[in-house]
Amino acid sequence: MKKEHEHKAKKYGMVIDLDKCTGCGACMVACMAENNVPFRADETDKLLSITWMRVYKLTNAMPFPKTEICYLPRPCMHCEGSHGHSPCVSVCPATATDYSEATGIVSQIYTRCFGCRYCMAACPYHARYFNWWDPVWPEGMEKYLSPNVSPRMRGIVEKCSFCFHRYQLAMEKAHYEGRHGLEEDEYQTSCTQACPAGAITFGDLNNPHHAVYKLKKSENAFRLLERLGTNPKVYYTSSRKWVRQAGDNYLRDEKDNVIDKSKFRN
Amino acid sequence: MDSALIPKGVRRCPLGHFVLFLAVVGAVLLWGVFAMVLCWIKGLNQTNMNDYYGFALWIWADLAVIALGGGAFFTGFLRYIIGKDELKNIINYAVLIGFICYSSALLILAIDIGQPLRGWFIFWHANVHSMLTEVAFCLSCYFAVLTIEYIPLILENRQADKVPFFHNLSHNMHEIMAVFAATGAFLSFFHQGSLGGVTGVLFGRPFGFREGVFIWPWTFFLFTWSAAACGPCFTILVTKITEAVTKKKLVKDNVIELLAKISGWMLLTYFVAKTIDTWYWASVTAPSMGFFLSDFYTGNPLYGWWILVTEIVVCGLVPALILITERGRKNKTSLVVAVVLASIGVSLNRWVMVLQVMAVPVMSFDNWAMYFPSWQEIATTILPVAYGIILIGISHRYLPIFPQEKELNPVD
Amino acid sequence: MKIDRRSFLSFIIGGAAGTALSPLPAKLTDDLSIWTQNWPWTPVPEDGEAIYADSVCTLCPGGCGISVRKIDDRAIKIEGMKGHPVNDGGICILGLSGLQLLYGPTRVKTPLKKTSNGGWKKISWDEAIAEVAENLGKLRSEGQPQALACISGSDQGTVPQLFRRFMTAYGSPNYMCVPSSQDSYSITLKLMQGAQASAGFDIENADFVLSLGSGIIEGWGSPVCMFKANSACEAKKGKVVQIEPRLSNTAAKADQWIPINPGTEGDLALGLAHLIIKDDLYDKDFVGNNTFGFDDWTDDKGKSCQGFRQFVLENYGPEKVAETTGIDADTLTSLAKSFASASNPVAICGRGQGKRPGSIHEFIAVHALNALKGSINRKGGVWAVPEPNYISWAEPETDAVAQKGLQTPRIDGAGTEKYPYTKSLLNRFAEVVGSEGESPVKMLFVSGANPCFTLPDTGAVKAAFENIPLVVSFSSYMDETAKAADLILPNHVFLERYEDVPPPAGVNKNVIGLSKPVVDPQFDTKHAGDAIISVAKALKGSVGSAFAWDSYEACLQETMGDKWDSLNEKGFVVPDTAPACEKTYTTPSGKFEFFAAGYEQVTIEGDEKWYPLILMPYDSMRLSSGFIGNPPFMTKTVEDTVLKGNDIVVEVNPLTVRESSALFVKDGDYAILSTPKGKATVRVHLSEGIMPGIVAMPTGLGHTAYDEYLAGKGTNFNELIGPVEDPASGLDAAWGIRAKLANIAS
Amino acid sequence: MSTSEEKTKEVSANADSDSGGAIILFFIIGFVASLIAGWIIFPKLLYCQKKQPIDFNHVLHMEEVDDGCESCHFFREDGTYAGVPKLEQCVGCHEEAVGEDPEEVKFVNEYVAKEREVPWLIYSKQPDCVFFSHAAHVKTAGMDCVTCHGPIGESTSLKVYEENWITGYSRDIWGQNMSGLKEHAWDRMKMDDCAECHVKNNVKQTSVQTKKGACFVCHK
Repeated sequence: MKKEHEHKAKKYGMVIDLDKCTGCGACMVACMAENNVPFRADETDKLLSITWMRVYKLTNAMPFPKTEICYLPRPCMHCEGSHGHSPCVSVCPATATDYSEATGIVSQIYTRCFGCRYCMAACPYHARYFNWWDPVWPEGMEKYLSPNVSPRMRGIVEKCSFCFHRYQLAMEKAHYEGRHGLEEDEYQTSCTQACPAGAITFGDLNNPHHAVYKLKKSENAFRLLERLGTNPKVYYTSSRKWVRQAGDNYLRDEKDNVIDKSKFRN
Repeated sequence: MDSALIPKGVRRCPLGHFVLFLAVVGAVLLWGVFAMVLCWIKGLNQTNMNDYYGFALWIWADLAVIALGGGAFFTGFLRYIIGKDELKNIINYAVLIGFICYSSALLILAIDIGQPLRGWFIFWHANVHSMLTEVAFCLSCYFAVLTIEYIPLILENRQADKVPFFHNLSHNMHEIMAVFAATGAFLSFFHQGSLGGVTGVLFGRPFGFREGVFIWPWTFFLFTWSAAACGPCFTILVTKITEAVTKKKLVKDNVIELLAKISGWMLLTYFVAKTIDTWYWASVTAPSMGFFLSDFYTGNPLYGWWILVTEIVVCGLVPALILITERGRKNKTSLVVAVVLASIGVSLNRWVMVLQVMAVPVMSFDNWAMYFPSWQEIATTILPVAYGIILIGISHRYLPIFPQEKELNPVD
Repeated sequence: MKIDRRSFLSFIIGGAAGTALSPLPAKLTDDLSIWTQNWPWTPVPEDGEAIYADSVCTLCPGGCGISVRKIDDRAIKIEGMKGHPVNDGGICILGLSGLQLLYGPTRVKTPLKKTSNGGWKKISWDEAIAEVAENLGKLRSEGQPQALACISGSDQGTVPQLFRRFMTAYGSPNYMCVPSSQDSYSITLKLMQGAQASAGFDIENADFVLSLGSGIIEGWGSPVCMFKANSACEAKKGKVVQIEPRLSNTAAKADQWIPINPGTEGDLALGLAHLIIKDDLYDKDFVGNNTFGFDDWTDDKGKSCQGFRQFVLENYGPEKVAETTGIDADTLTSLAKSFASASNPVAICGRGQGKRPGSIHEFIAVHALNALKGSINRKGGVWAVPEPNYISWAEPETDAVAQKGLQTPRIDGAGTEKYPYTKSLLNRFAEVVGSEGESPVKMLFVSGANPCFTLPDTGAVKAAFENIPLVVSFSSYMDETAKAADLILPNHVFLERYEDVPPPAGVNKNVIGLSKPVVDPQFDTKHAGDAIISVAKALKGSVGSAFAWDSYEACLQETMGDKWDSLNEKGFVVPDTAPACEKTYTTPSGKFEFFAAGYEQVTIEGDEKWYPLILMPYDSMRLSSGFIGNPPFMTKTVEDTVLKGNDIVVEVNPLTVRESSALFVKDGDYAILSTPKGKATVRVHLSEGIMPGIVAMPTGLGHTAYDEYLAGKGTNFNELIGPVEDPASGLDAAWGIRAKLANIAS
Repeated sequence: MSTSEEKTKEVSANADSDSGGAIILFFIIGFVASLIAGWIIFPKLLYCQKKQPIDFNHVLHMEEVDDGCESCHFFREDGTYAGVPKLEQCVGCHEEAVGEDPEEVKFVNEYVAKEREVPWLIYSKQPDCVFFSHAAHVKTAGMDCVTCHGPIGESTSLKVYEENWITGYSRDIWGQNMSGLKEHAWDRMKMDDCAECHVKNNVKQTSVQTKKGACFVCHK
């Protein structure tokens, strides 16, 4: 029984092809529109702007005209840490954030969270956002809010859930049809679906038949801040060395031989 | 007018002066209360915190007051467990300062959380893996202990003492105070430590993260140690300030010197431990995560090498050396300099372990984040100071806080 | 027994004990926290049945299929439609934000009439139609039907055509469309291929894309289609080379970015042609059999003329071109070689999103490159996509007044001898109308356009609008033009209305889409098609009888004929007629014609002495710079190196600052940006990704209308630039303007 | 030590002689009054009573339909649960009044004729943060409606709906018993009740933190 359960456990993850990402921002809006993310008149202070999915702009810091730019979309990494002890999950004093062994998703329960923000301090990716204000939609605009994701109140932390409600809805359909599991593509995140350049692939990292499994094993694959031991479930691929190096911190004397990252991977 | 309430055989300033004093400090207190109410009603957008600074001035204030309030547990520990009997002459004041510090910490926490009405979830839905849970439990328990330690003091008020029940209660509580002191010391060792653990366990933050033993990172022990070292210094400092304000000698020098000497040795050993910790972290822990020490102290307008030197040498080694030498602690000026430096040192350490952790960029493409508190944050942080001054004022006026006062200031 | 203090105390203690043993404390604590979990002011979206409704997005000319997720009768999310030939499930950032336009505060909720003090008065539709008809009637009775002008966002589709028909029946030639680089392309195709067509690029199947400043992944043409094509091209190891002075996103994603002196793109194309011809690398088969004017030739009168080959060999040697363009000769040579050695190379121009037309000479030079490699009407090349022909209404009958009016010359001079191929010249509008004196336009319709924001020299455009006695806007939103109008007849938003969607711009996809109502109209709005039909009917006479349809929907159904059913069901039809222009040229020679003279650069406005820098616009996917204003979600994604607070941020190379004597700024500092057309306070972002001497400013900001989420943010680039007339087409060819950056204090 | 004890006794003896009776009496008065307030008055004050717009007879309807509860409370094709029927379903039979019950007449006149949805008050309404899958419970786990909803199908009339003033919750979530004790599975619908059953049946006990149910099983 136990064995079968383990066999069925999924580990949802994402591979983002940075060569394809154009920095258009569709993933950010797809996420906001899907997840009832509020907005305010001035969102230019990015340290106060709730963007579960944020696209960072990286440069190689070379002078004109050798300058290069790379965009890097950053959802929640859904870190596994070691045995599910992601940086944020283990510190939450009220069990408002949790790691599920069945899906590998780091959940955030808005009604449990009491806003101590310890998890934000713990997350090196700044994937967690605090509701500094009450969410307010201009009159009439609350009509587009989705009932599948509950709007957050002021004073609590929120973050990307890998569109978990889509998993719930897909599972509900599966239950109704008498199935016990999901086909790989029944559950996709909103950003994956929207990306016009097709840069995001989402699926079960444990499934050797799924595209993500192959992609994460690519030569060019890397994860953000692997050295910290956060063990993230979002992989990136880039054919450019400087981009892969930007994914982590290296000491000066390491810079040249960091491409063999196998020692950082588990 | 209030002479009936004032302990026998001591002199106090006229009631008018005292009320004026209360009014002035009370105004500051009200300003803080106003800011606090604003934060509760309008939410934490009243602060300058942001998604990079989830922890900021308040958490620093929390950590700092608890460290400074550490005089209560450590003096209690020395008095009741180790048996340094002279310290009974300062223990009352240490307890009072501790009580003020801990109640302030709880108040600040109640403002700091985004959903104060759900604050009890930390107990009800506790996650035992979280350092903050440990902090919450120990903090509340120790606050209860401090309250129990403070109550007999209140009951010793001249009027209260007249009630036989209160008199006996107070007496009996004194009898068993050693038990509470022991409990308090035990709890304190833990929560001072777990406050250190709060940052030390953050393995996503190379600046704060420390290795350690079992579930406890080295900061766990360093925090307890530094609180034990600097808490009594703060007690001495407040005593000296009180003496200066009341223009009276309240505690005998030998008591102060004993405490100062112990603090000095604690501080010196802490300095050694902290240096080893810093060295190990700088040369092993941080590099394994891809960071040089210089990454943490350069490339930003505030957090430079000066902070490391100030914290460890200027506010660590220097006061330690002053306090362990007899001449140093016997000289009034150097003693005060030392306890001031030690208090600044521990506060600076807490600042670094909270604010600088937030400031240091971790992702290679991220930037240093700078922060300056809003007036609401400042007001609510000053609020406990005002409250503390008021409580000290009232306690000093009406309660026999300093057992040696009568002897040192005979009334003609 | 007396009740004293102790009894009272005892009562309290008893009460406390009792309370502690009652459910009150626990329940109250619990309920209070539950209250915070369900604060009445935090909205709770109502649940219901989830369904998807398919439609087509018309927020840009991209023509993407969309699936709108609905809960009961609320639209809650717009997604890309899977299997749609244009976007196959993909969707852009603007399309995703569409519901914020539908439900947003910027909607005009009822017909509005401007009051004498500048406020707005709600009026009924009957009043609105009657008012428009009355004024139109007056103008006609004065024998001045040509004093009515119309600005339409596009020329294609039934709604623009209904407006055009109205103008004809009414008797005014002054129907104008908002220009884009597609207009320049149409003229190019007309001149070189004789085709009445728009240009469609098959990027997907190209193996080498030479883009001269076109933002192929920044919204050029049909954005999502281009994104997908670009990804497909790269997946097949195709190469993209981006030529422009700024490291745009397209440049960043391209295999190679070559910065160029702006405005010299035509020279580069001819320089490459030189190298290709010199090394005999061109497609001899195509050039030999299908083109005219490559070799020297003799005209009818026996005069010998220089051919393209000789022309470029003589005039565009690599050294000279290297000097003009700032690209060194080696790079030019290798670029020419890569282009020529590719099997399906394609060259594309039209800067940024291609929203601005350009120099015809430049377009012709670039198109000549495609001809040299035979990349005309073939896989991976440029296709002349014939204009859609599904609208085949009988010409309206015109009465005497109309006929007389129609014979008056167009106010903008389009289609005259000087500019025979140009359909309309909206860039001349402000000048023609003027800011004072009697305006030749007495009444103006604006539909699907926001000229008071998108036209260059916006200040002059707004002044011209002031000078027109009656401006009628058909906008759904309170945009700048609606704000400047006297009457607003608000259109339904795209999610509330039927409308045909002509084939998407810039790609060779022959798809006709149908935009369908996904939700009921939210406010008292009316389809612009219905509004114009109603106005016509109210005018009666020949104008009224030109609009025999009962409603717009009836008109659309009749127009689509047998396509209607499948359109309505699938949301799109792919007409089986293949692009008709394949391999046929309707030029005088019957072949593709090269041009061998008269290539000249467009000189931008401003004196270098006073304005040492060049200000150029840049387009971004995150900023809608067309007639639709940025919805809040999009503005939220804008980086703080583009907009900070309400300040616009311009990009400048650090070298520009170092070499300037008037500018001492650090990254993020304020400066004054001035051009011959205007001044603005900006913040400076020092970026290595831009050529020294250039100031790059984002487009799409600086709205003065719309809501608090958009108005007052940044500066409108169009306020700082004026039009520069292209000598060949009359269209606006300004790609920038000379400018100065100075410290605020100085 | 002994002296102080004696003194205490003495003191209390003194007190007794004064007003000891009164003190105890007042203690009892306070104690009983607050118990009454907490157990009886407080619950009455906490909940407001609301009447359903139409009284509904489940028994009557159960006799008429073939499929039991699912005849009216059905699943949609995407597996979601439609819950309380919309007017659309009722109109199938009630285009006109079928009987003479005044409630039915009211229903037809007020709602059917005016095409207004009936604003039913849902006893088992869960807050917005809850994701509850009927399909998982009914289809996969094979549970009966009664397990959570109780024998509501055997009712001939709708009980009064009680709404918590503070939280807006239906009384049935906390349950009728103020102490929070329950007799039947359907007596309460708090999170702990869901969790209890999930633990018992080992449903998705995949939380790393608690080794119990992961949060995202039932929350959205």
